[in-house]
Amino acid sequence: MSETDEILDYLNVKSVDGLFSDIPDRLKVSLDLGKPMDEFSTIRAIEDTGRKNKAGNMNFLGNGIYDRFVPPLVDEIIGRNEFLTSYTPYQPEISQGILHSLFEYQSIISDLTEMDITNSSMYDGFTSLAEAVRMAYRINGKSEVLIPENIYKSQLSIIKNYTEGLNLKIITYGFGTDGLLDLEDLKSKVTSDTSAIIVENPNVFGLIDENAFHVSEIKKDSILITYYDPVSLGFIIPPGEYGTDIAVAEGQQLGIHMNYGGPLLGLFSFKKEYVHRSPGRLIGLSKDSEGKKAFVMTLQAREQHIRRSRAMSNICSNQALLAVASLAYLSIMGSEGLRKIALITMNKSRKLKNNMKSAGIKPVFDGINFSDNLFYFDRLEILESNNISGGIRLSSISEYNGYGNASFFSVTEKTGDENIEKLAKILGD
Amino acid sequence: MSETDEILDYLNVKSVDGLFSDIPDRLKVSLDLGKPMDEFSTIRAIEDTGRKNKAGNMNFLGNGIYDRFVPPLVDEIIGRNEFLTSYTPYQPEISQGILHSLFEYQSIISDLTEMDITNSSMYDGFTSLAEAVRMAYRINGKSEVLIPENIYKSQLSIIKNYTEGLNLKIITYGFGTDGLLDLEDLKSKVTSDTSAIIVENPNVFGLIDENAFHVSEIKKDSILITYYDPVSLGFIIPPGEYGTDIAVAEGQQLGIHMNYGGPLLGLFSFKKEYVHRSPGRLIGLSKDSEGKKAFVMTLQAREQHIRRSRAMSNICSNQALLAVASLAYLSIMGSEGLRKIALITMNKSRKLKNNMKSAGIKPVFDGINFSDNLFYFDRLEILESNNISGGIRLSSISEYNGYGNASFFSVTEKTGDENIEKLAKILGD
Amino acid sequence: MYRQAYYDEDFLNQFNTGNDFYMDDVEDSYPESIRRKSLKLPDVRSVDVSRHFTRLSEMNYSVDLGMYPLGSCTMKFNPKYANYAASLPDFRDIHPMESQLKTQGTLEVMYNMQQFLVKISGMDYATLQPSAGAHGELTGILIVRKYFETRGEIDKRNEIIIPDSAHGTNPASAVMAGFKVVEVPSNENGLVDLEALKAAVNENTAAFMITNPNTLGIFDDQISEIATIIHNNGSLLYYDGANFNAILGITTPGKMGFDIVHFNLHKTFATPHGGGGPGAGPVAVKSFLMDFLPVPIVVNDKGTYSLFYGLKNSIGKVSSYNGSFGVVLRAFSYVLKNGNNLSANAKRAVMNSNYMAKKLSKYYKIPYKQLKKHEFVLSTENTGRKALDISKFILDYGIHSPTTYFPLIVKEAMMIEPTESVTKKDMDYYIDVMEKALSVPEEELKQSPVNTSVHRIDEIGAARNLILKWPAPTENH
Amino acid sequence: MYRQAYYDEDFLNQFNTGNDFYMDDVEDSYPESIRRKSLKLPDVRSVDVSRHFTRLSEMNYSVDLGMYPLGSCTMKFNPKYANYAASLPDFRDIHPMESQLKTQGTLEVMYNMQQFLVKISGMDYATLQPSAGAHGELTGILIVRKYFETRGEIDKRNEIIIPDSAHGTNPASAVMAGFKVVEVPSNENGLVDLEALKAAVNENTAAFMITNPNTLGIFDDQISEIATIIHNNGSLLYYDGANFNAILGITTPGKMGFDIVHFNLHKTFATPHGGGGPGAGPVAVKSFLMDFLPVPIVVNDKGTYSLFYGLKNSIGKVSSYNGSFGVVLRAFSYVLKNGNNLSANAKRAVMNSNYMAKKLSKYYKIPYKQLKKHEFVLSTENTGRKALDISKFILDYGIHSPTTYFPLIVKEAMMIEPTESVTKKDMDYYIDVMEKALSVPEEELKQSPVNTSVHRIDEIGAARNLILKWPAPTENH
Repeated sequence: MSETDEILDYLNVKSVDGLFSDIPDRLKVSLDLGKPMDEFSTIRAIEDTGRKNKAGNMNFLGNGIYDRFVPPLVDEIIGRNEFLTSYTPYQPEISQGILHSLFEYQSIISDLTEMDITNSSMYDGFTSLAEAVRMAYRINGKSEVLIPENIYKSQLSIIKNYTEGLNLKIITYGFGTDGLLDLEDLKSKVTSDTSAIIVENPNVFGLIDENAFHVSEIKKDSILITYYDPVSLGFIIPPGEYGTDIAVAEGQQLGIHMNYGGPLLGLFSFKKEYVHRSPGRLIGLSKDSEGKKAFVMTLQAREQHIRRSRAMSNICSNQALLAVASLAYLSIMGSEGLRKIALITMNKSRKLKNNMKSAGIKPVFDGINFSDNLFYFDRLEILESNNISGGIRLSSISEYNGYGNASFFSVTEKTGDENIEKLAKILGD
Repeated sequence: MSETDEILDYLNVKSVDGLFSDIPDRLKVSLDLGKPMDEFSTIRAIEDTGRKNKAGNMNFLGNGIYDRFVPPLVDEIIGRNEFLTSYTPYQPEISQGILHSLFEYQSIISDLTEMDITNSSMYDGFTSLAEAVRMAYRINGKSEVLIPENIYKSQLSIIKNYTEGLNLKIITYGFGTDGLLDLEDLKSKVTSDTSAIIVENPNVFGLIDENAFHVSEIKKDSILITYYDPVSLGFIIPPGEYGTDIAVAEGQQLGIHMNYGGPLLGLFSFKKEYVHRSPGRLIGLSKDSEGKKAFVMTLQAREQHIRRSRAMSNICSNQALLAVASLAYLSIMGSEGLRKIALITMNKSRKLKNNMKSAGIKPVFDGINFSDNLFYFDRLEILESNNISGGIRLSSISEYNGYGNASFFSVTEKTGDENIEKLAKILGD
Repeated sequence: MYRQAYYDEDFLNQFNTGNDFYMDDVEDSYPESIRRKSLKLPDVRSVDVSRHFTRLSEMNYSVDLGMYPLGSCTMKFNPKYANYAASLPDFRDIHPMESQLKTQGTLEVMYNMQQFLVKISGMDYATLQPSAGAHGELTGILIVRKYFETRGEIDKRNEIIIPDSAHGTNPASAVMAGFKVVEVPSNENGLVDLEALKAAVNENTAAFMITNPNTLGIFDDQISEIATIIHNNGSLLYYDGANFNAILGITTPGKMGFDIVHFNLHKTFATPHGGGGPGAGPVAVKSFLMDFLPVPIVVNDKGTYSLFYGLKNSIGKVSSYNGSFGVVLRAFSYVLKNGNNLSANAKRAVMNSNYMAKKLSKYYKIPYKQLKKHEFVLSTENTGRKALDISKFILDYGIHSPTTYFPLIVKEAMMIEPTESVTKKDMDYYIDVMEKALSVPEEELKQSPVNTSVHRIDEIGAARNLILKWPAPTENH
Repeated sequence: MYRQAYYDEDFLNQFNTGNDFYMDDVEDSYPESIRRKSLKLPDVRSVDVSRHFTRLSEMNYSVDLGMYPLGSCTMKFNPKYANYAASLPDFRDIHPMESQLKTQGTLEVMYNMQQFLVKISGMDYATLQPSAGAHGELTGILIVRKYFETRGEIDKRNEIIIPDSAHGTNPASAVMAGFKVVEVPSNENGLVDLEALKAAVNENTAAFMITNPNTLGIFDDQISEIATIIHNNGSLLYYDGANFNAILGITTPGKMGFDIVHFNLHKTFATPHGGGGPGAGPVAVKSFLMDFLPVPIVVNDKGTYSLFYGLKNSIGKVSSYNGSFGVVLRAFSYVLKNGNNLSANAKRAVMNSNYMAKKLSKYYKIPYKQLKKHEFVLSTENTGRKALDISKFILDYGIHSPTTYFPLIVKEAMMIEPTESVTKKDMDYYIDVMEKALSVPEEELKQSPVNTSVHRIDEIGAARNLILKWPAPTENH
């Protein structure tokens, strides 16, 4: 007697269909998804589909997602069954592995940013930015948010979606001809109604924005939200050092493959006085009944499963596994490794700008670029015919009014010097 | 103070070189292996080298190693750190995971072959065959071994190497025009000096050899060694059922990638009365001091680390991890899965023979083939120009005298029907 | 007998074993003005990183260790072929802004997954952009908002009705999208109280958000009537897909009259939950709402796939790029492989749930005596024992506890969802443990768990004395 | 504090949960005469296979869990980039008889690895064919045999001399290749007793097989003198490479006067040991022995690589195809990445060994007071406690014991090889545990281990009541 028969017998039904008698027949359907396949055929079909992708190795795409080296050790760690196939640690006594790891993730991102507290992850960088705007509003209830004029369209769209019903007014501030944020303009727009100021550093032009370091001096009572690049912090002054209240970022660069842009990792840090207004999960250190170090999810009363409509956010599933990936990545690299990767990136950007300049293609700005570099270049057909990926137009990703025909070429530590030279040569011809 | 400095301090030496003062300077060297590389560059260099391999998907290679489907679950299991990076379980209390698994491997291969006992793995199929000849000699001390006339050259070479110093005489027996072993010829060669008879099934011609089922009837006092194909046992009568004393095989097909032919897995089974003469490691079931089920390596007194020059074999490292792979593979497939894979293989061979016949290329034998099929075909240049892998000449892998210009085309469950049709069409043209 | 591993594991920043990630020296000629003063990441060798996480992982329960019947979480087996698919460099190493000409494989998977979801839900169009279930809810409710905006009704239509048995994300998402939440109580059968619903529905009602079967595991057969009530009021009906595993291939939200559906790929479609995420929360809608979907969606023109941005009333973006493609690819593999057999999974899940419910009803009170779907809720109230204590006792047997204290309408609730991935043997073992939890002395129950890495944890202390970051490393001598 | 996981794990053939590996039906029209009557593989679902092995793996110690100082086993960290290299389909999915035109990448790796090994050993040619260290020994000794055969001396040259401190594989391999073994005792310093060696060397001597540093971890600085004695007798000098990690980049067997060397890639070159294997045991020789190597070897003609079979005195084959390429590729990755820095690994390994030896000499007798190389041997005899008991006690602290009762010339021996992959902290912890083993009551020692999955096992019972196969499955009802 099969298991199924035994169970059905026990349940006093003839067939499993008898357990669906509560669903009216007129609602019943049958699937139209194709025949089941064996495992080998499934894999072959997916591999065949994958081969229809044709990305080459002349890759200069960036603008938020970067092709950085992912150490195989990172993939192995997050591939461990015990992490990969576990749920949110609702029963902490049997889930210390993920709790300990997420606590360390919170810690390492706090150390990286020099912020007080980091939550245990958000969906991605842009939703983190939007959640930061909501959090600022919860903190001070003020009605205006100041954003950079060159903000990505996607960032803006998500902020708008996330602040539906808050009656927030979104106001832009400008940039100087050097590509850095215009402190005077910004200062002139800060009022007693300003809830938050968003600063991006490196900014959307790809520049390390030294003016960002001074925004806290003019922010008055508002909340300073800094959108940063986590790899850049291997070398650059961290947000915590220049008065940031809420620091958010996309963490994909920290050991996570590009995956066509997802899943990603939202890094979300803030000053400790705001913890009760913060979204997302927090892992706290405590003790068990024998006095052993033990971790739990804490301040859950802020969350949707307890507070429901009055929750700080609706977030439930987050990006825990990728948080562990970023923790592993940063631990493997260490301070010196991350510093070198940041420096290599900046050096490659400099080399790219120099080579392009020599080839007659002018960089839009002279400043120090991190990964993204904007050039006066719009003959995008050359890229396609040479199988080069890159050349994202500023105008396609930002509403910024100016440099309309400029486009981006981005680098990482993986970008080959020979490819940089080749690119300049091809584009200069 | 760095760790190194602390340790050197404690050891009272100025530098690590001071710890090499016992090696005379005239013996000292410096390496000439190139500069160290970072991890990314290392991986890139290896990936680039890999791309120089150009194996296509028209693959009809076999003759002992087969491109079968490896379920990703198998790779995951043997990729678990705790299995992958452990040593031989010399301390069983802390090594129950691998011991339990190897005990199950022994069991499942015994069930598959219907033999009494299986050891916990040998290097590969051919060395297992040679070890079986040595074991037979240890059992009965007789001076002749009967081998099939069509035996692979490599098998023969290894048997000769492994029996250096035993003064064994190797005698071949013949095959009928139906490609099956010649029972009469074999019978005529069995004497009171016969130590062992080697039978291969499927045989080197790729045929399921029904005559092999009757060798035990004529073997007299000798040891019957059967070299089998483990996947074929999903459907075919197993060696234990036809009087085999020692059954050996190559286990690569059971969930192990081809890897250019290694590492492999030697399956080694035998009747229980011979256990004290057997080579290799054996895992036994016992109890711990609390009465819990517990496993240990047992009968170690047969092995080199105890018995040294009087050991049953010199084998020390074996193929434990791949034994676990084969266990996982067989468990995932189950009886019904393995039966289907065997049947699909035979059906594909039949289809290949039919299509080739229709295309005017004659199979050498009419019998039932498992994976390997021998055809009268020697225009190997056609294969190369059409990027087809296959067409191994019988004469290149066996000393068999006859069918000199015949060559092999092999199939597995992965061989696409469309490729079979394409092959026949191309070769027939 | 069971014993979870325990290691007294240090924090990574306490190792001080010396980083060994080799890289050549790098030129540094940048000004002091941008340079950080110090950076204190852990200083640890790769071997120690590997050991640290291997040890930690052994202190974590997971689907690959045993039964994990968290109600509403659908912790089914995550097949390894799907992980393999997601590991293929052809998919994994693609930048989200890569040319569409060079990403036809990726776009094909996305298009086909959209179509799978459309068929499975009885909807017309789908977006893969949301990152998780709650994110899908937010997306769905933003679509509701935009729909009424374009109709000029948004000032009036400012309420979302939600049953009291709903998942907590429902009201939270509704509020994030700028709506007020109106809660309607369940009736004595645990279903929507139609009279209460009718009373709640009015000119302010934008939508009704429900899941069916609901969080009690009960299929609400009034659903067509509910749809009529809502639609007659000009409101929309939203399907919370968290419980989709119960109806997969049996019925569809489309048939039931829903206008918007979100999916949890990490539940119904077997993608791994990763200790909390990532998930993916696609949304499907009836055709009249297609124009409001986030952009881009993937379209197919005779086998050429492209990203389509031309939805003129689109709500825009809800996530940074194209959604959680890595998760979508796993779910796609699962659907491709199972095809029409997917309904067999739903059937087995429902069968298992009813088996456990009937068996456990001997010991525990199961309110709302009806046929269960994929999950059911019991109360420990009748036993005099706390759901909390029983949930801790269960852990001692190497299995995970059910969801506890949810839904809120059942006291001392335990919500059990076995899924199709468990065997009768697994369930019988589980039932035995739950029976045993009633026969051991109360004191023993209170002291459990003792076989897990750590014993019961002081959760109140954690909130009171908030420690959210490791201490600074002690100096190495 | 440490506690290893424990699961009371069934045998796979007891699960009876029903196989769920889906395949379409297959036509079957074959005669009864070839068909097996029944096949009883486990009848188990994939989810249970996954859980079974996940649980079992947590009951297994490994390098990725902590220090593993088994003497002569070189349990160093197995870098993950090497695993990644071995997982590349471009290498992994290649058939051994694939055309050489289509396998230039594979052949290039093999050729370069041969060259790496030649440089590292100071030899002239190498074969990658042997599957393990002992297999390399057999190969080397078969070369010795063939060498004397071609010189017509094999009838006379029928002895191999081996020190009493040698690894057990040495005499076993020599015998397998048809030689008699002559053992020479070590002198009071643990080194080769030159007088005894001279007495043993005669017209029957084919070769002398030694490892240097030897199994006591001592470098024998008489090696050049030994080489002279052996060569003057017309015999060959064989280097057992099990201890190569001590001299990597410091000296070479070539410099020392050896003619034949085998390597253990799974020791010196950091490939994982897999619970017992696979390993790989390449052999390198001086040019006068090149003609005797197994075929094929890989040769390089201006960047085109090919398999060369034209060694007219080749011993032929020792393994089925081309050797353990998957293992070779990992080792190649390791050498490629570390390059000339490899000697730093050797130095750190030797430093760690000397540190532990000096520290432990406070508590344990360490015979042969000399500088140690990569490992050292202590005796517990002076403590009144058994090496066996101490080795079990160590396990209770979440670390693996040293090799015990080897080499045979030291009573109550513990052979400790920390490798370069451990930190001072790891070693100090280890030393503390070994100190503690002397201070706890004898009774406690005898009862250890208690923190491992199982307690002390009845090994004698296992041999007496031999159970080497699971019981037949109990019927499911």
